[in-house]
Amino acid sequence: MRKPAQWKVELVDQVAKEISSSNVTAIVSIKGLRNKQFQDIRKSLRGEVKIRVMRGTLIKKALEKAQKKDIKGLEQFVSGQVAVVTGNIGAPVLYRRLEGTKQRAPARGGEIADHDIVVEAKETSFPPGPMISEFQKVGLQTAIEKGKIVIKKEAVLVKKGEVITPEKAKVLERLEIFPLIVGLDVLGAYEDGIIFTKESLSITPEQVAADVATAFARAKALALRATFMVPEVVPELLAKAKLEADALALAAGFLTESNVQLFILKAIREANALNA
Amino acid sequence: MEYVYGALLLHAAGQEIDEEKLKKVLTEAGVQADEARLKALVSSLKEINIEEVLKNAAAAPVAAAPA
Amino acid sequence: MEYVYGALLLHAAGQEIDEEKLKKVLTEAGVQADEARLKALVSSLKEINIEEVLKNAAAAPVAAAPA
Amino acid sequence: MEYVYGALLLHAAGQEIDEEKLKKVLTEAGVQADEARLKALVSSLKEINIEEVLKNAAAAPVAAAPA
Amino acid sequence: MEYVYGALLLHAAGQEIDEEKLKKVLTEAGVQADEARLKALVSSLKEINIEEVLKNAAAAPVAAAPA
Amino acid sequence: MEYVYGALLLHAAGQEIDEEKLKKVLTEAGVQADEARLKALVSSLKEINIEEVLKNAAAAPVAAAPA
Amino acid sequence: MEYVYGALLLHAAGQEIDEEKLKKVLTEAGVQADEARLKALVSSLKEINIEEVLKNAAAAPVAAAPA
Repeated sequence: MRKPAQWKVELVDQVAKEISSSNVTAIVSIKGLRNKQFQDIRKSLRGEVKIRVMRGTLIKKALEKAQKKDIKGLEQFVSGQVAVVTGNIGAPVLYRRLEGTKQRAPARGGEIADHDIVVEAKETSFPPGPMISEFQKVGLQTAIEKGKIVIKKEAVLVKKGEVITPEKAKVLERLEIFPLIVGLDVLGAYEDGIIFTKESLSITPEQVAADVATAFARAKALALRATFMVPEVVPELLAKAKLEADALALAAGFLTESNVQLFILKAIREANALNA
Repeated sequence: MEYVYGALLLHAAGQEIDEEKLKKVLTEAGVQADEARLKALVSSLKEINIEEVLKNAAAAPVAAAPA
Repeated sequence: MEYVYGALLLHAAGQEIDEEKLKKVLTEAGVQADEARLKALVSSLKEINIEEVLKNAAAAPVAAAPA
Repeated sequence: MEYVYGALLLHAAGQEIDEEKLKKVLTEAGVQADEARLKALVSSLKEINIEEVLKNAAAAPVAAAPA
Repeated sequence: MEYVYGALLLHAAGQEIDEEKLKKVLTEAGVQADEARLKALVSSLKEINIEEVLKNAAAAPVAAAPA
Repeated sequence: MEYVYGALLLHAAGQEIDEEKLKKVLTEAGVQADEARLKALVSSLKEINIEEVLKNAAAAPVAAAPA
Repeated sequence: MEYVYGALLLHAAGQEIDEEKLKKVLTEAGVQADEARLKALVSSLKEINIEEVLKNAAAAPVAAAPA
């Protein structure tokens, strides 16, 4: 067997050391990411995390060498164009930071649309010229109005799941429609012996807040239904009793100092209704 | 509700609502007025500002009032 | 609204609402009833189902407060 | 509203609402019950379907109760 | 709801709501009061401005909810 | 609400809600569970279709999302 | 929702919500807690103001009133 190149050995050792000394390690996909964006992201995360783009086989070797319990569990995420991200923040926090770096990007052609790409009817900034035929070639209805190319009718240029052809990608870029979302896409992460899948990482504070509200509403409904007297439901029970008492007094024509207003209001409403 | 309608009629007519007047109006309408109820309504009304209630009537909905 | 309260009073008292009765009730309450308005109200009330209107009034929000 | 709450309490307890029982409950709560009012409420309640009234009152949503 | 009606009865009677009083009223109405529920309700009520809640209950938009 | 959250937790975990289990869960959360309240909640819940209540609660406008 | 119920139980019990405590509570309720979800939930909870969320949820009316 050929001895691996020295640089590879050094890189693997270095990354293994970084993983060993970090709180969190994530495998992220860099598919579709252009160099410029990658550099921007790296810059925005500088000081927080280290990003290493390397071949999958080397990542796996680094994972093997790293001094972390059960870190080999990350291997399952190493496939395709990936990078290793290490840092000293919690895995969910790392996930949210990386999600935050995602940006819209123009298609280059060859990508698969993950949603319907719609071109709206609108005036473009282009004067009459060769652009017209480019628009028409991809099936857009155009016209010339006031010296500008106008798209006459809204159209779904690429359906969800279809490949964005280079021609369409070019038109989309001209129209400043950026159908791709690119960035470091977390495939899996490791922290403290725990492997986080994308599913568990994608538990967001917003969603948790909504769940908390739902849980509370359910607890309240249950307490109300069980007439379980806790401060959260007692006001509602009181209000209910009050409304019941009001309704009963009205129905019984039982007029007292404390509810005469109810009767007056009722009479006013009736008079208004009759007067209408 | 007869008593209440009678009271509001007097109020709308700019009259002060007392038991005697209310009784007369009710009698004229064919209602045999009950002294206790007359008293209860008149004294209750003394404690509220009818104008205020009328003004607020648009805003304040009535609690599930049975017909 | 005097006329309407008077009409409601008669209705609640189980009386049929006619001009004569309504006029008497209003007069008793100190209102100088206008013949034309009496006629207008009585004839429009004949065309509606008062019970129905009152039932709906309980549920419906009050549109506009009388000043 | 003491009388009405007392009546509701008896109703919820599955008791028939009569003057004697209502008076006892009110007295226990420190209310000096007035015979005329007791009578008025009890006799009116006999003429209405309490369950029905409560059901409709409960159907009304209670908004924003302060925590 | 017996406990709640009982508490409001005491409140309307101007009494302070404590477990003993509430229990007596409930017992008088034929309810076998459960200590835990008594305690829970009384302690919850201590954290609440009852007047405020009742006032809001009347003001709360009933029925006529916007779609 | 500790007791109710505990009950919901047991329910969501597919457990039957009994006093013993609820007490254990509450104790684990640092709550000194009161026997009477445990009993009150557990017995009330036995009479309720929890799934039904939860379904309706979810339908209620919980929206009021935090900013 | 088990995790959320468990977290709210801890919150209502006045405990700080950490992974260890939440795991214990869930285990006691018979839930095999997943470490990753525990961690993700706890870290999300740190970023929201639970009290605020609960207050907003409390303002929303709950449909299911007791019968």
